[in-house]
Amino acid sequence: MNCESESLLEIKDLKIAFKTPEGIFHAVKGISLEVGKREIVGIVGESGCGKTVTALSIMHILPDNSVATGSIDFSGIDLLSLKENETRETRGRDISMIFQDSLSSLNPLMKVGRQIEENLMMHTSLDSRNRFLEVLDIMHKVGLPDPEQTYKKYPHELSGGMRQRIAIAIAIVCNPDLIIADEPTTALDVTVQAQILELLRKINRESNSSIIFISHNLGVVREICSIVYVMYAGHIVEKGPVNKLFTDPAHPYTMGLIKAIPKRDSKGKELFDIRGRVPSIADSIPGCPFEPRCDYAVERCKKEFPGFKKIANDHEARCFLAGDI
Amino acid sequence: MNKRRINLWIGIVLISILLLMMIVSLFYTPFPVTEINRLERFEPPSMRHLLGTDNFGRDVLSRIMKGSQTAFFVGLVAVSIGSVFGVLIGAISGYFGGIVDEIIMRIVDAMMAFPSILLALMFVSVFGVGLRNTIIAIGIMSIPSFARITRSGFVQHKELDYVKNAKIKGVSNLRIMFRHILPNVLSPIVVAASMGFANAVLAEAALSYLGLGIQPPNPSWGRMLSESQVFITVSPWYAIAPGVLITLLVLGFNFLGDGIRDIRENR
Amino acid sequence: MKRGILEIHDLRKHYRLRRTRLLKKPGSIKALNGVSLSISKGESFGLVGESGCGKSTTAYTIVGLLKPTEGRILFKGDDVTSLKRNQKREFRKKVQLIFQDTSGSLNPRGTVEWILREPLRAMGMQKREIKELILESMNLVGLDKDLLGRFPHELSGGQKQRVGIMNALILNPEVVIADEPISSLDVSIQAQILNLMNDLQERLSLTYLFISHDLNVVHYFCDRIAVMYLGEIVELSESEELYRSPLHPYTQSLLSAIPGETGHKLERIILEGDAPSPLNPPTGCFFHPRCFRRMAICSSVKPQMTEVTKDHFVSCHLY
Amino acid sequence: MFVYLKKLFAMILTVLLVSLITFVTFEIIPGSPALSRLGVDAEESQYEALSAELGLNDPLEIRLSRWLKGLFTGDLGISMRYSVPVSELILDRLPVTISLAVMALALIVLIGIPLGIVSAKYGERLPGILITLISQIGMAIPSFWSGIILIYIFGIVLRWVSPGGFVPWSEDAYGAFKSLILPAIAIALPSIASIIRYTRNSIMDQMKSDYVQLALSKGLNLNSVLLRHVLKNALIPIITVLGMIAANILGGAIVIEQVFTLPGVGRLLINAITTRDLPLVQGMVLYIAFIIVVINFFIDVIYTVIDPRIRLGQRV
Repeated sequence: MNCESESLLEIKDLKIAFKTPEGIFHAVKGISLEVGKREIVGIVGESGCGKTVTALSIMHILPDNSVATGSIDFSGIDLLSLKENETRETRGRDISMIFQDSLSSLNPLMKVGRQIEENLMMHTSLDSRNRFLEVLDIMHKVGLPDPEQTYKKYPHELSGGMRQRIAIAIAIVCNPDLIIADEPTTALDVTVQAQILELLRKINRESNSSIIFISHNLGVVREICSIVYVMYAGHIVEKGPVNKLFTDPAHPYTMGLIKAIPKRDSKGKELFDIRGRVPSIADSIPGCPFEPRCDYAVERCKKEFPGFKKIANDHEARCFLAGDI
Repeated sequence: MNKRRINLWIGIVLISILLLMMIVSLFYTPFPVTEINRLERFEPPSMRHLLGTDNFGRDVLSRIMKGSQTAFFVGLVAVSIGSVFGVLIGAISGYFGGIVDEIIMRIVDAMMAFPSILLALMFVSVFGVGLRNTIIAIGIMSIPSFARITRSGFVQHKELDYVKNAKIKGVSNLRIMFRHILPNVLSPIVVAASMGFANAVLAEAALSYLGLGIQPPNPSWGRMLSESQVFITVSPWYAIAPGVLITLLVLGFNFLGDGIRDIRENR
Repeated sequence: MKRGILEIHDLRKHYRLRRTRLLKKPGSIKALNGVSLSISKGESFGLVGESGCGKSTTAYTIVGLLKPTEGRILFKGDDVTSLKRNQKREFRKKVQLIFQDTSGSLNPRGTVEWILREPLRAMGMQKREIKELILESMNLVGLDKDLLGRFPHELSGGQKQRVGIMNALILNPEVVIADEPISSLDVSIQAQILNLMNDLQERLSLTYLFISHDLNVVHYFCDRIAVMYLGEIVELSESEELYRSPLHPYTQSLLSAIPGETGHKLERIILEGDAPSPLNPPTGCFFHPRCFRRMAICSSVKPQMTEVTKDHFVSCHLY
Repeated sequence: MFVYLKKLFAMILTVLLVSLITFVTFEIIPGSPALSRLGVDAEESQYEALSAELGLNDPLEIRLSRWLKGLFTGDLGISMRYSVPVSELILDRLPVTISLAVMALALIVLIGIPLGIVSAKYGERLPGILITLISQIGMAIPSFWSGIILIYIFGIVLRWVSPGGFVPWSEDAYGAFKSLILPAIAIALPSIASIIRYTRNSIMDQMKSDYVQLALSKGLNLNSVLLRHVLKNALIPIITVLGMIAANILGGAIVIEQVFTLPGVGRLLINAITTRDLPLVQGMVLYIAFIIVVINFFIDVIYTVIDPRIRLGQRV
């Protein structure tokens, strides 16, 4: 890995809020992250921590009732300051997205080949013959058997794994610089998950696309990412290279997550569990959001949410005790 | 006030006003409803007759007020008939499925495909006109829609884990149907009841307009409209009040139905 | 096999499809193709497999939600498929199910107390007893009694699953079937529930049939494991043994596919394609189209279950 | 193919069912058709003769089989009032009603669906809410009242059309159109309103689905997402609503022909009912049932053609 890689995407102090009849909810509360060229960056967190919303804000397809502030710098352009129609050219061509549930994210009434082709229609001037060939080529590349036959199928006629390959084909057909994959393997079986992860690695290697990989599953993230951001209740609480994060986590939340997964040697022992429950978007916690569940919390944590504390050059965590536990 | 409740409130306000008028009419109307006054035929609205008079010189306002009794009564009883039988049929059909379901749904589909007014007309042509038969006819014609809504709720919910859970705990089928599933599928039924009330009011008006519903001297808004049509060149304003009243009552129950749906869906 | 508290013999479940052509016989989905297993008292028995392999069908058939097409289910030696009404009720008390979907298995319009009262009322218990029992069991699973008046949607995921567990345990069963009890929960909550279930097993001397797609969790939680593929058990062994030396190629690939594990020495095996549809399963060994060690015989002859080492059974032509 | 055969079979079954129901209900009516035809003053012998002629003295099963046979040969009996075969009477009136229905359907589809799309596009903003509100009111106005108002405004005040009566298309096409347009509008109004609401709700539902997000993430703008992806998905449930609309139109026609004194099937039916011309009522009920069942059959077929997910043979 090239440590001095140039930055492709830089998010600074991103905040996302939703206006609902019940009030204003803050889904993302000021996060900053960076994605280098050809890097695979992971965002890990539990349900409702704000990972998907972050992805949608990069794509500029947040729902109407939401407001995003801060800056999202993509190769020198601030995406957030652009108008909706100004980002359209970027969307699908320079940045593309893979969604979690491929059954609901593909149009049920359109042949899957056409759905891949649509992306080419938006962003290239190829004629229909060449588009068709290009689609067959990309279908072959993502490992779909018999592209010409598959082209004519509808989503419901394909298996989950095949559908996810179609979704990936849609994402990579215009050769984007950045692919955002939101829980791309969560709905899949373990054996199929392994296939899809392998495919994503191959794409990253061969086409030089950076990938933001969003998941709740630490194991999956460890498989594929180089840098990992851990999110909790709308904040990033830890950031670091994947192996350091696993062997030497600095934030009590990350530690807890790792310890809570049953492993080879945990048989017969009681599992470590993080007490309490995952905070909901409506909860407001004045100090550190993890304080109510934290075993190491001190009085200060109740009132004050610490900034990032550097543990190593590329490893930092938002905890007073980071590096000392 | 919550934005989501606006439909509900419009509905409640409209219905309350009309309901109030109905209740007042039980004790008081400006003029006796059937009092004929040859000297005051076709009078335009005035201080004496706020909505004018009809071809017999009867006070239109008084007749409108009295007519609201018919509308509410027909709506209430018809919806009760339709919902009780419809829910029962739909629950059995949806919960047990199989051949019973096939047969019931074939019949319900056939009935649904019919213009409901035709069903009602068929009924009165067989059993004769009058208030009671009008109500029964309208009640019967609203059974299929209740049955279908209830059935689809039951079909959906009987596959859910909470029902399976109740089954393996040994809860009886009857209890599962009416204490476990029914409360969960009630909101579309309540919405349908509100809309059904509106439809019943419309159907009664249509039947009475055709002369096959409520018979004179009972006042009915639909009947008043058909009378007014005869004299429309002489007295056009007579046609306005009954039409507006039907529209307002129907509107009220449609809004109420939408309002209930809004609340239940956004829980 | 020794006598277990719960045994199933050659369980089959086929669903007939609707006829779509006039002259063609309608097909059938073969969800279970002869599953046999025996669970001994006090153990945790794991059933692992991918979606659609028949794990849940097995569970539902045991508790009587589905009628088996063929096969026997024995509880303490008695066949439960041919029980009389009142015996069935006794059996119901003894074998209970924890559902996967925490919010779906609790009636959305019932308070926690109502939900817990329903099974007891169905068993004909008195009001007083019911109240006491509920309070006692709330305590047991670590829930505050203030929650009794709440509706399911007012609870967190972890609380809901605790209620779900209590709902299964309140009838004082001997065997508890847990159908993916943690897979819909957040990672940080999963460990809480696993610990609770372990704790309860000890205190109430329960027998578990634990169903999951996650081999790591099953290995952690269970004493013995059966691996299912397309409605059949392909391998059955003591849990540590299975983890150390998996025999069936499918088990091997499952183990190797566990993401993030660096401990085991297996090389990563990436299978081809997806699991075939149970509508028309392959000939011979069901796994052969995806198998990386298939032989000529595999496509024509169905392998038999054989005991390779002591208590380690596998159904594969390699052994 | 087998599926369509099955549906066809179900369709025939429905018509038979309706037929049986009408036969049985008219069986249990008190009073004999012969009596109502002759009047109460008739001689006993006259009554006996007519009863025998009409086959009223035959046992039930013979009358039933005769009825069923008539059904398949298109012979629905003879009207008591007009003394003409029922089918002839109906066929005579059918062109008026069908023209009316087709015009109303055209209005509903051409006005209702586009307005529904517009209203969905504006969602919770003013134009959307305005259209919803107007359609809410449109659904509440009884069609016979709007008919009366239309007659008053266009017939009596403005004198654009002469209310009542019908000129056959073959004589004066423009005249025919003029005599039918107002009743068609009156029939269409409530259905336009309801189809606006269905379209709007259906589209807004679809807009929430994940495939819309994927389409947006490809760089499509909202309009093309709406046209290329959402519309087709949203129209599928609306196709089923069309069956209901068809029933509404026919129901509306029965009343509206009365309002505009049009010589159509609806007016014939009301006349038949008020004069207790039961063979005629019986025949017309069957006729209308048949038309509606056929419409629903075609809707079913369209449905399976449009939606690839509906595997043949599955009931939705």
